[in-house]
Amino acid sequence: MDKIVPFSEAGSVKPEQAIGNITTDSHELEVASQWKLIWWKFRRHKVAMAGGLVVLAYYIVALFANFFAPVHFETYQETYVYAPPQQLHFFRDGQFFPHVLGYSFERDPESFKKTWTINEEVVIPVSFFYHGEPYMLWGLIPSDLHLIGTANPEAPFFLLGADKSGRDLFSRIIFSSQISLTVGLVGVTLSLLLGIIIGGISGLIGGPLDNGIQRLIEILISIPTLPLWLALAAIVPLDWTPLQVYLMITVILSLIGWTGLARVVRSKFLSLREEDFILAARLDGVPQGRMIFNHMIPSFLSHIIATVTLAIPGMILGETALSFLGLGLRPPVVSWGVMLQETQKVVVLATYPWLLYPAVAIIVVVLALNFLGDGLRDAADPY
Amino acid sequence: MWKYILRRTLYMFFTVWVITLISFAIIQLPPGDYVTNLMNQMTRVSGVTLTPEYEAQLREQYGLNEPIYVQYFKWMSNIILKGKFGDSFVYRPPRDAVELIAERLPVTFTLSFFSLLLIWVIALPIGIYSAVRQYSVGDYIATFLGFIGLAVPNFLLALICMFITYKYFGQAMIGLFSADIVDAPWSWEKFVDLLQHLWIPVVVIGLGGTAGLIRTMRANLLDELKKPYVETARAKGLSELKLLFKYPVRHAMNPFVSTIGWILPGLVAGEVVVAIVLNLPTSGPVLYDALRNQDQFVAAGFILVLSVLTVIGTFLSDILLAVLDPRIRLE
Amino acid sequence: MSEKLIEIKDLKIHFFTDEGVVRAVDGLDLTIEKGKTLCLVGESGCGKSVACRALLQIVRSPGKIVSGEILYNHRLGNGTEEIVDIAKLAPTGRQVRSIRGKEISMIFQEPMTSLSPMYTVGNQIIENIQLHNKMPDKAARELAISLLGQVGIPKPDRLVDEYPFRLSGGMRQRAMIAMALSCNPTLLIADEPTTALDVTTQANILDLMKNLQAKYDMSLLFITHDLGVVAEIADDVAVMYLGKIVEKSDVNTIFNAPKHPYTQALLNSIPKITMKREELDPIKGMVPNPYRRPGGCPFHPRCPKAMPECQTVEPAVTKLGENHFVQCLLYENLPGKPALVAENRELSGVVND
Amino acid sequence: MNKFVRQLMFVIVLLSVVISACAPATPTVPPVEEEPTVAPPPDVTDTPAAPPSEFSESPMLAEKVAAGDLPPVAERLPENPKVVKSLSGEQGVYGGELRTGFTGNSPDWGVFTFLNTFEGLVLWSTDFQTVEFNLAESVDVSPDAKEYTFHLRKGLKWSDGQPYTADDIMFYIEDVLYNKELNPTPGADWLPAEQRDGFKAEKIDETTVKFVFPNAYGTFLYNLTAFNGRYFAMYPKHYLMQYHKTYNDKIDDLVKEDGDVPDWMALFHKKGPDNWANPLRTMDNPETPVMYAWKVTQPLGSGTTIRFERNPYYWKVDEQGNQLPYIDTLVGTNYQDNESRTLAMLNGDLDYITNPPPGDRTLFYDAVAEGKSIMIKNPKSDGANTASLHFNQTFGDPVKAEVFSNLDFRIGMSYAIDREEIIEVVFAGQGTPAQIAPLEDSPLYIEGMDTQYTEYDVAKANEHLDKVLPEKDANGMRLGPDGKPFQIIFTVQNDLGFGTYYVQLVELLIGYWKAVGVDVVLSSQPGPQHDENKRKNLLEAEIFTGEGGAGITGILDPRYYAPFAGAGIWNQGWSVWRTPDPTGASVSVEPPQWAKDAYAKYDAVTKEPTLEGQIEKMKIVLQEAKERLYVIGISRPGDLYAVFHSRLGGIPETWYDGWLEGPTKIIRPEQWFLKE
Repeated sequence: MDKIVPFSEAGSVKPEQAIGNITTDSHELEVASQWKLIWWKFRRHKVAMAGGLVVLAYYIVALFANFFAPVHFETYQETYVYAPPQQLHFFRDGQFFPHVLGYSFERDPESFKKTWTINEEVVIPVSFFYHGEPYMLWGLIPSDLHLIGTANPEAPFFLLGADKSGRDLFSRIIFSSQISLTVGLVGVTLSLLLGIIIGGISGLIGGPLDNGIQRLIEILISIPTLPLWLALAAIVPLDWTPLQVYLMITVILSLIGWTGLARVVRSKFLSLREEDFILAARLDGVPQGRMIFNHMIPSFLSHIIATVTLAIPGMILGETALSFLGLGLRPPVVSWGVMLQETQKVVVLATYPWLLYPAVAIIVVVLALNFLGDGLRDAADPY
Repeated sequence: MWKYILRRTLYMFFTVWVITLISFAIIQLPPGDYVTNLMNQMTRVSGVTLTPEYEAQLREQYGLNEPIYVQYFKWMSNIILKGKFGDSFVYRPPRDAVELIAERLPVTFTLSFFSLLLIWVIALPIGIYSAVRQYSVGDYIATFLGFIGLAVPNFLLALICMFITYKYFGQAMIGLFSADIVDAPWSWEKFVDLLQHLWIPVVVIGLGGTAGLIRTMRANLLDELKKPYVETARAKGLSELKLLFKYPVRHAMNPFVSTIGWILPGLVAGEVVVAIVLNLPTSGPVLYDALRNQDQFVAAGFILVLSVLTVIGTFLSDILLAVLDPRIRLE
Repeated sequence: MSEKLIEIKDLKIHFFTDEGVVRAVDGLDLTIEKGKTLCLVGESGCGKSVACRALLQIVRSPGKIVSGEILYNHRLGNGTEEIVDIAKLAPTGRQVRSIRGKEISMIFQEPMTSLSPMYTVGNQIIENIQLHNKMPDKAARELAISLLGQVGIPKPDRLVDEYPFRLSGGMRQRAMIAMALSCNPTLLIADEPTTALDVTTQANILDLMKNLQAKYDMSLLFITHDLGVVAEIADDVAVMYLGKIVEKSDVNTIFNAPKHPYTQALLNSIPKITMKREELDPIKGMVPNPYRRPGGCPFHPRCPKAMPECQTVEPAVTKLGENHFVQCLLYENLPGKPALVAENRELSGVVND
Repeated sequence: MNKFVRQLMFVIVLLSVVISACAPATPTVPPVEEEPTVAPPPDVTDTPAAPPSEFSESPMLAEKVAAGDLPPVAERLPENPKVVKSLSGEQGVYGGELRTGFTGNSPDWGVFTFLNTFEGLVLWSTDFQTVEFNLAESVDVSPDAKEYTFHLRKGLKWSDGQPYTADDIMFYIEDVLYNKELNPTPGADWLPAEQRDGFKAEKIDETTVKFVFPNAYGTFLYNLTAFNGRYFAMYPKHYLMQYHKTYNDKIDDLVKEDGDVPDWMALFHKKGPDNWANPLRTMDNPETPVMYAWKVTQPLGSGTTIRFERNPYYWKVDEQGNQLPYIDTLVGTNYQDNESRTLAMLNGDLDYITNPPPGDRTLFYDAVAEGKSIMIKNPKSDGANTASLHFNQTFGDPVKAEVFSNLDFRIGMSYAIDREEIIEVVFAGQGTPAQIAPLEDSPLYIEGMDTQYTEYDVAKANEHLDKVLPEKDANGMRLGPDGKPFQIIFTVQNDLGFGTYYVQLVELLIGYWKAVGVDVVLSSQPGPQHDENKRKNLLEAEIFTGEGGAGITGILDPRYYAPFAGAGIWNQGWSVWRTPDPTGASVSVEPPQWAKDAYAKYDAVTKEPTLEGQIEKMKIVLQEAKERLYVIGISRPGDLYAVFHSRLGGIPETWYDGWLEGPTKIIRPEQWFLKE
């Protein structure tokens, strides 16, 4: 459950990774902007680069979900409940003609089990950039353009199969990314701010205040999160949508999730306090607040970014774990966690294995984010 | 040093006290109480409902009709004076919360221990390797393998493992003991049996934990590797391996030491999901059930115990760190 | 002239980074003579640290020795000597490791961080001792204590069990020296050992090193950018700029009759009692970007006496006198001196490119 | 077996019951074993059970008898032991252990409540058509249905060998039910509120007790047939009196001794069954003597298994006079999660599990196909419907309450539903569209009640809805009478053991209702949260079960046929008004006159002494229910499935499955056996 708490891994974020000792000998590099250096360093982590691209792709898909998804996630076809994935054929008798084949099922009278038979005759043409189901992009721009799909709404088009209500898994996975990739960000951001501010104050002012904050952190980290989730999940107002509920909980959790980062920031500040440019700023009588934001934060902004990148996969996985316990998002909201809830059954593994595709989506993005985060952190402090 | 320990101890007591407040509050947060749940449980299986009289009566019987602060006070005084954490409503005959928890702890510890072992065995070498050979193909492959475990939702991993054992080995690995031996007193056979069942949960929990450790180790080590003392040691003519382990690795270990204390509570909380899927008789599910059933003394007691474990753990690892790191010890 | 301990020939060390190749050391020729003290002088970034690390084969990646030789007169047990080319030895190989810390040892700039805070001073010295010669712990400890005594650490028998961070900078540096001496090496490399210390400590450390050098009869390669220190300690001086030796001679020549404009500039940049303050002029400009090193004579952008051809022609080594070499077009092809150039060429075996 | 035959059988059965019921003078429900007035269902052996003369017992017990630890079987059995026919026609054999699994740490509700409890005075016949005698061997009912005189079997014994007599029943009624300390307000599910005051029980002799009710109580016997009838064999006086203040004046010493309990009531509850909440304390205290077939030897406690052993004094035999049960021991294993239980069952680690999830059906059939040792039977649901859709007519917001109370609204909402599609998507094509109404083969069946408003007709839907919610906004969504946007929050409990498909179903409903301009949002809540909101009357609409289908279940569980009969939220506030909540936690709403009248009509049913009369009166109630369409139904349940290990014997081909029958109990676990 720890995974939910943003920055739970912040302890592992390490500064000072010099860029091979040439920089230490070179004046010119000191002139080069910090960001340029980070970029240079980052480029060396090939897998991180790849990860970055994957993550980018995910967010783009999420942003234009309506376009990438063949149909809306609520669209269902009652005759294709638990329909297995269709294979996408590109050629037919020699020439390029993307299509899928129609299929139909026999239901066993006793076990109610469906056996699907592909009908070679029924050829369903698949078109790219075609005009299908209309939608409002971001609730603003009316459009009906879809990347891939079949123009005929009656015909089955289930690249990744259909779920228990005959809804297209592929489309649902795409729409899920909208929630799964964003819902935790609020919490992450919040605990980020809290972590920096509180940690900063603690590190800058020190003394009894610092001591108090340390106690507070000690208390907060010793409270297991599972009970909190259970308690919070139960007390929300009835008329809240599942999304609001989940958001509320993540926010509240972020109120205790900042401790990890706060510790890092604090120690960072303690060391920074001694450094010349801060002293200088002090002597010039720069007010605390401005000092934090103009002088100190930039000096380690880079790890904060890395930390956030590493907090996101935690949040994605947290969402699935909570859905498993029935505490996370709930239908009709569609998220990867909600989709995986369907797969927690032996019968699914045995009979409808394609329902596991959301897991693949998760694994890929979590890996990508982790490598991205690692790369960023490696690049974080080139000096 | 002693002054330091004394101060820390005082803080510790304060922290624990605050935590008792919090944990009791958490239990009271959700609407309804154990009785509401009991009825709901009946409704769920049977559709039968309780008459209000019986509820009132039950509440009285369980002392749930008193105001919360009274309940808290009673709870605390029982803990302090009698060492009783309050009886469970759910488990019958009524058992003291801590007994229940304690009962499950040996298995939990065994599980945690082996998982931890696996985590370290996998993570440390990978971490060290990928730091020393930064940006090499090996680095990428190693870290990739290390992260896989993190990326797969653990309940799914657990379910899949279980299903595979059923599908391909004919026997699903469920629980931690074979049915025939589960009630037997601890014996060598039982232990062996345990080991045979243990691997799935250990792998599932372990793989989840490696990534974090790899990352920490890698980062810390990268950090240490360019410290001047490494160069000094190299200039002495030390062999690379010897050098690596005597200096940078040794230094890089310190951050772990400071987290050892949290590992157990962390695992107990983290293991809940896996334990539920794999049906493990560990303490995680006890906590989960207690919370679901609003079995308040068990739940509160559990949160308290976990938190206290964490606090003590933190305390111990700070001391340990002080022992290991002269800089802290001597300044 | 006295016998060579180490002869570096046309040493090239390049750093291969994604941003391009940095030629940190670019055709270095240098000779270290037995029992003498050679000072390697230059602004930071000129590659002197890299060069001296090459002597131990501990140049950090992405740095690589791309060409050149480091011929080391390796004294064998039977008193005879053999010449090994350190540049050719595998960086992690057994042979170079047997030289490190035993025959050639090194002390570093940062006494604060050059010793591990995790182990006692004694532990780290004893490690060095036992690494290179079989010695029971007891004896090794005794030796360590005596060494600490020799480097002037008070109550060595107690400090041997102290942790480095409990010692002052000076003490730490002394400990470092003790460690470096523990296998009485033939060459001690000191990479700016005093820069991080306050002036008085500096002086003490320098004296100490001078004495010890005499006592142990070892050569001393002393890297610094502080000409004051040089005057203090050096027999010979080599001035380095952007990976090349621009001028080399004995300490007096360098201070009294510097030839190379860079050397002159360096000397002018340090205050002298005799000078009025306005005469003091620092070198104009900065060390150029290592990725964009100037063609011709690398110093010409900053050179007060620069001539047009400096931008294109790379100067060769010119011998101006016994043990005085300079690399500058001003002194090349002087009327009536072609022979000298030629002679000195094969003498120092420079191959210009 | 052929469905038609079954229905035919039922009619015969019914007639016979009716005839016997309306016989003049003191009508007695015919003692079934002696001369069965009920034609036995074809899948049960036809031989009438002549009470066997000599008896045999399990080898396990025979040893003990030989060793002298136990009296011979003949002495342990009553004079007239209850004869149980084999339900599968096979002859049972002794021995073995039945392994079963349950989820959560709730062995009672998980499985054993059904497998091994509530031995009542009477119980349902295995075909769920008539009442069979159990602890009692006969009963006399007064014509006004106020007096019931039970004649117990002679020589019944508790599991410790002590006699079970009228005293035990009196102990329960006088010293437990009517003991002010143990039960501040005497209430039990067999004793309706209006019968409490003035109820009397009286011991005629050792084996005869007489119950006298203040008001006519014609459905009393049916109430005793299942779970509700459990009390009368739950309180062994000879054991419990030591923990009862009335009988032990030194009780306070015991309380101190125990240490854990505050007072004698708590001690009493700890030693014996305490109340509804966990009636099965007999599973927690091995000391407590029981009348059940098996007796707990190792309580679950905080462990993971619970074990039972056969009751040597169990008072039932098979037709050959073999003392039941056949199976020697039971073991129940606790599973955290349904999936691991399912796997264990597939593994063959278990012999029986209750309520396998509908979704796992294919899994088990596949296992059978793969030759795993699984046996699947198909019980019939006694339910009237797969689900009931409630709109809370007592809701706090007057605007919504008004709309929900409007018949046209409910009719419109019903027309809007594409039931055929739901059946295809959610119920794998099983079942037919229907409202909640008694099944066709039930004596309570009312023409048209099941089919009204079930066709999918958007036009009709709009027509009716327009009468209630004429105004629409720009997007064609209907506005409330107050002109404000009209949104219904539809609640679903997401942790119900049975309604696993509710969320999916409601997701579809929301789509249909949107199509007719009604804005409905889904709020899925865990049980506890739901219950709390329910008592606070905060739920607008929800989905729940569809009871009241088979036989006369409509009479016994009229929750969807008569107002304020509890369960379900369509009449939430009214139910509370009828049975007030002493804690005051629940919100009560005064019902309108018609509702009060409607309930009075139902009361009349229970007062009828004869089944015939009850059915007649109930039809009036149902007629009104039909007109008022209290709740909306979806479809008739398809056939269920139950899984057993194939080594299990004594399992019939089919049976009626439902709460009222006492699930599992109706297929007589005591006559299950393990084949070699």
